[in-house]
Amino acid sequence: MSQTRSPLYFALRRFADNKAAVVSGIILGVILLMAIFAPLITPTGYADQDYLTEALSFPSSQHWMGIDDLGRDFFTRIVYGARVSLSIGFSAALFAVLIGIPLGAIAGFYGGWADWIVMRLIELFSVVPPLLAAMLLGALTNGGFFTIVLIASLFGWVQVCLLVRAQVKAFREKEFVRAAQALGASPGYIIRRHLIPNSISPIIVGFVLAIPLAMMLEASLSFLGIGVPPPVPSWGQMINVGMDFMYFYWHLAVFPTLALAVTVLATTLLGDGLRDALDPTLKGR
Amino acid sequence: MTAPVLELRNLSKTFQLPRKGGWFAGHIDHHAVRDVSLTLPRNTILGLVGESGSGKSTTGLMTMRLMEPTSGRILIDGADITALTPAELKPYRRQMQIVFQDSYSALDPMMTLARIVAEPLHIHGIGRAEEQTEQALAMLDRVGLHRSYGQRYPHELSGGQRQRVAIARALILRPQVLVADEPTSALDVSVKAQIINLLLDLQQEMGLSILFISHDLSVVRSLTDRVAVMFNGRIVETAATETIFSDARHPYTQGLLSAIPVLNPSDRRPRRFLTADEIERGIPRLPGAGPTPALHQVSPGHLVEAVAG
Amino acid sequence: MPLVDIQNLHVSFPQHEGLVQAVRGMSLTIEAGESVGIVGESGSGKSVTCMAALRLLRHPPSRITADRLSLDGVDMLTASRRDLARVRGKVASMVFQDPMSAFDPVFTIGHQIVETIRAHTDASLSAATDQAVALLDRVRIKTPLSILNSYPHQLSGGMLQRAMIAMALSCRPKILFADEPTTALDVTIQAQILALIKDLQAELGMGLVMVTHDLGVVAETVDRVVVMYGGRVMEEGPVQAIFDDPQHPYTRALLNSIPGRTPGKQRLTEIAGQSPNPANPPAGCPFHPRCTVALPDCATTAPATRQIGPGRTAACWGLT
Amino acid sequence: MLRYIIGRLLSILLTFFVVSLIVFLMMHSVPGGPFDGNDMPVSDAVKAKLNASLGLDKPLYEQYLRYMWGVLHFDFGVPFQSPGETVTELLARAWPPSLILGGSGVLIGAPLGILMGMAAALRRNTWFDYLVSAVSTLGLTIPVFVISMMLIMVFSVWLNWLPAGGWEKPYSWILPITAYAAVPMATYARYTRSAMLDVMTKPFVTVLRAKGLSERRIIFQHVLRNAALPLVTVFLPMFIGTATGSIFVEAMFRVPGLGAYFVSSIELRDYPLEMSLILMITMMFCVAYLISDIVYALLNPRIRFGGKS
Repeated sequence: MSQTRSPLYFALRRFADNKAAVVSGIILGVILLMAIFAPLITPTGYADQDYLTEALSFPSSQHWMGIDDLGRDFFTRIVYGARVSLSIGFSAALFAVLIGIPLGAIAGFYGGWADWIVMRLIELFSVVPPLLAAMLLGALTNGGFFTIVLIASLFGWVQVCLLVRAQVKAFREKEFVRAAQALGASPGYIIRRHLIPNSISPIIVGFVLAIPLAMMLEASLSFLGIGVPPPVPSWGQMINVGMDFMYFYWHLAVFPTLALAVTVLATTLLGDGLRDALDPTLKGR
Repeated sequence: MTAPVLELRNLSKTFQLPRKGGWFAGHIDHHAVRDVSLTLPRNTILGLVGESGSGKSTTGLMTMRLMEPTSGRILIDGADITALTPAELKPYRRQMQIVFQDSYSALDPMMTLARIVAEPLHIHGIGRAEEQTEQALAMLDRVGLHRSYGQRYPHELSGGQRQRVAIARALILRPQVLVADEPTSALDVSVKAQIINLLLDLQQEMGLSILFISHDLSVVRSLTDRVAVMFNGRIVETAATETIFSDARHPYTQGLLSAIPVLNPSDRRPRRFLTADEIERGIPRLPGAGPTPALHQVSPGHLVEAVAG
Repeated sequence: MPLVDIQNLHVSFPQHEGLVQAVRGMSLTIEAGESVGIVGESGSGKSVTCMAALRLLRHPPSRITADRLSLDGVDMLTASRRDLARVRGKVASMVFQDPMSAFDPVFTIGHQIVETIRAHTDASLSAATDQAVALLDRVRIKTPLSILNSYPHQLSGGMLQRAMIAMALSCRPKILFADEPTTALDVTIQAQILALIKDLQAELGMGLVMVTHDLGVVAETVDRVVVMYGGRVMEEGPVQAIFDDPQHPYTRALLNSIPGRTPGKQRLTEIAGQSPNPANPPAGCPFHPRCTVALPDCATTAPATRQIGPGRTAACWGLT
Repeated sequence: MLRYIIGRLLSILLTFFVVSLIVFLMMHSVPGGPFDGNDMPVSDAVKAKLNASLGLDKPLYEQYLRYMWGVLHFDFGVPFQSPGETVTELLARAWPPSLILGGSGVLIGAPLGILMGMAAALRRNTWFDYLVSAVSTLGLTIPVFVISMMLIMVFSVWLNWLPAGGWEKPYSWILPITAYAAVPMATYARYTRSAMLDVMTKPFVTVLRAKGLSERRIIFQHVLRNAALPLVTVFLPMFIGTATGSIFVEAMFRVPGLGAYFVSSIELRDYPLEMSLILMITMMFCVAYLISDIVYALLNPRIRFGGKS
């Protein structure tokens, strides 16, 4: 008799077949490690203006990405920028999932009024442009890390909620749920033991895909000058500064641009790969 | 005589469907089940036969209190469970269980078979975890799946094997009543025979009473003691199984019987098909019946819907 | 020249568990006007055979090989896309199991029948519409005009199945493949559709291939039966002979397991065990693990198909 | 249908008031006012006078009602940062460049994306398909200001073919429109590809093949028509997205459009302008979703003709 395998095992195998997703996962892992061990791999602190005399110098063997206009090692800034970007991405995604799961499960399971209210709430978030709301909220709270996390999770939960709702709705009609009801299981038990475990795929996918959205929002806000306040480095902020020097000192614009593009792309491809692997029916959505 | 283990008294279900057009058009009442009364004596199998839309599955769901009846009562072992709250109902849930048609959606894909079969024990808090697993494995063994299947997942099984697991889960609490909603209609012939035999054996062994819902008269003939035929939400004929096959009185029952494919090419015959209107017009007219169609006894234990005429 | 000529057909699909061998050496010849039933359980390869005959399987991923695969003299293995389109619908058409998903939801039934007619003839729109009305009338639809203007979701399964039959017959094909045409329908509707198909086959003198898992459907409708199991043909012969005197142990077991053959509540003769896993079929005869009269040879070598009577063949080591 | 539309309009009205109230409260709970900025040093007396002239000394609810009363009469007030004109006049002046930029971006990007998506679906798993997937993923994941940056780097800084900014000469429109078109192109390519692949696996496509239709007819008449349905619903909202998406493109290419005012209205506490911009965009989104839903219903016979009972 062959060894028994859970549905997640097959998902993992499908994922392993997806080269782009695996490579993206590895790249993201490397970036993550760099962000975590930033102090160990960078020569100075991110705000240390140790190289004022060499300000704006191009990449060299000492300074892989050159020096910025304020005499700071640019590689250090990029690595610490990953810290900001990733921590915002992950915490926003975490909060998005924490808001989205219960709301989606309740809307999907109970339907009727609960569903109506959640759907109106989602509608509200879909007609208000997130960037404008973010700018307003940013002004309200003077920006900063937590504001951005708040905004990103406020707009990120919608996707998770819709995914969980759809899944719960589909599974609520399944006969194993009926069978559990016939056994006298409470709605709470059914949601906990059957519906949420079966929604694990959309939850994982929703979580991973919320990360790049939050990172993009952070970069956009920082680019507009209302995100993470200097001197804490953020790629969006660095791109904004880099633009002023673009004609003569290309490295100041190119490196943060590449860092942001690669990170966001890797996360998205990883999320796409997970989605295709975990739930083949959601492919391409 | 002891009370029947399950009794349905004048059960009805009306759905309100939105009427087309206009703001204040209101609703149309759709009578899915009308005034259905059934008794299931202890240790017997009762077939509930009809086509899709006849109300047979709705009746099954109401019996399990998975759907609330519009009117009527449900009695388990003489106890009225129609109006019990979920908490009050829970002990009675041990007395009655259900098996569905689609074995694939009947099992949680994320759970191992041992957990699936042990779930009823878990919900009712019977025994410690190891005991629950042990009982589940024994039950799997009883329905013909080796204990080693306990660690497997539903997607690794065939349709017939999954249906065995669903039966194991339904019977692990040793209920008195099993509602079986088309459990064999999605299965291949050879597997169908296996499941029918399994149900027959278990019924004998456990002293079980089964409400067997089906559209397949051939299966019903091999499995049941009595048959009730449903049409348009009402019961139009009920009798001992062989009586239905030898002496069907209602035009709908006759239509169903003639629709069974022949069992040998030499029996091929031309057929006549009645429309729903023709069936309604063809309700038997019997002396002694009432002015409106109602069940009327034509011989002991054989009831047919009839009008005076 | 036979209408359908299939020799040694193999069909497989690569899947995660391995190569699924759906059909393994199927041969089938059908003469004009003949009606043949292919019986088997799910996974026996009966539907795949039909899909392969009309080349409706996407390949890749499916792999099809055969010594011969021709419909009305057209070699379906080497035919161009254009030739395939010419054969389908005109020489051979097909009726599918689930009428609810067989029609394009955004076009009317009429549009879909008319486009079939116009794909194969140069009939004008109005002439094709008239033909469509006549066809719906022919499949005993009482209000052909209103059905013509309906969208699929507005009709019942039985009505759609009639419309699909009308559509399949619209270019007077020489042979109709019916793949479980009544499985998704209610019992009384099923009997009506079977009667309809049988009558139309006689009226139009066309060939019929009835694919089904239900021996009753076979007993009702066809002249000749092919019994498949595990991708192979087990037994083949005239329908009466197969029912009266089955030779292959599988056919016998299958007939014995039909419920409701004799009066009274009773245990049935079941076939123990499971259908073979098509990704990993047993060596030798696919039925040997479940066969009550299996011989040592059965587990090692697949038996060849042999003539066992007039118009009858079987593949079994137990037959001498 | 009428009932549905009226219901939706009511829900839009509700959204409008909820959004206006939230935005209004948020705006005013930000500490400080329009004249607290460093670049406009004014004495307290002057500030009070200015505040009074703009009605900012009134209680909040009165300011809100006053503003909303104006909105109901299409009077959106006077922007603080440019008191010489009304909000309406400012919009009339600043909107056209944004509209040209966004409109041509969508009108070029969307058809291009649809063609790419179609071609990719038809040549599934070829190098072309992978290329389209790569391009569309890039377009969707790289922020638009990064795309703009790359375009400027390549075409202005290195190749020196096109100006990096400005709006006066039409050829200076090329880069911003290209940057803008990336998102709709990527979105449509992705949606079209997956919608077409989705339809191509439907059973009815096999039936169309079995009928002997040519592959061309199957794709262009049946598959496209079915795949187009979900595409319709994203088009209009995306068009509305032009209004906000262009903040970055306009900033990067120094286009004198509406984008700059989004930022400045918040930075300068320009309440009337800020409120008008947000309400306007919210409204346009609401209407766009409504229209898309109606168009979807009109194109989809399932909704147009309802179901059978």
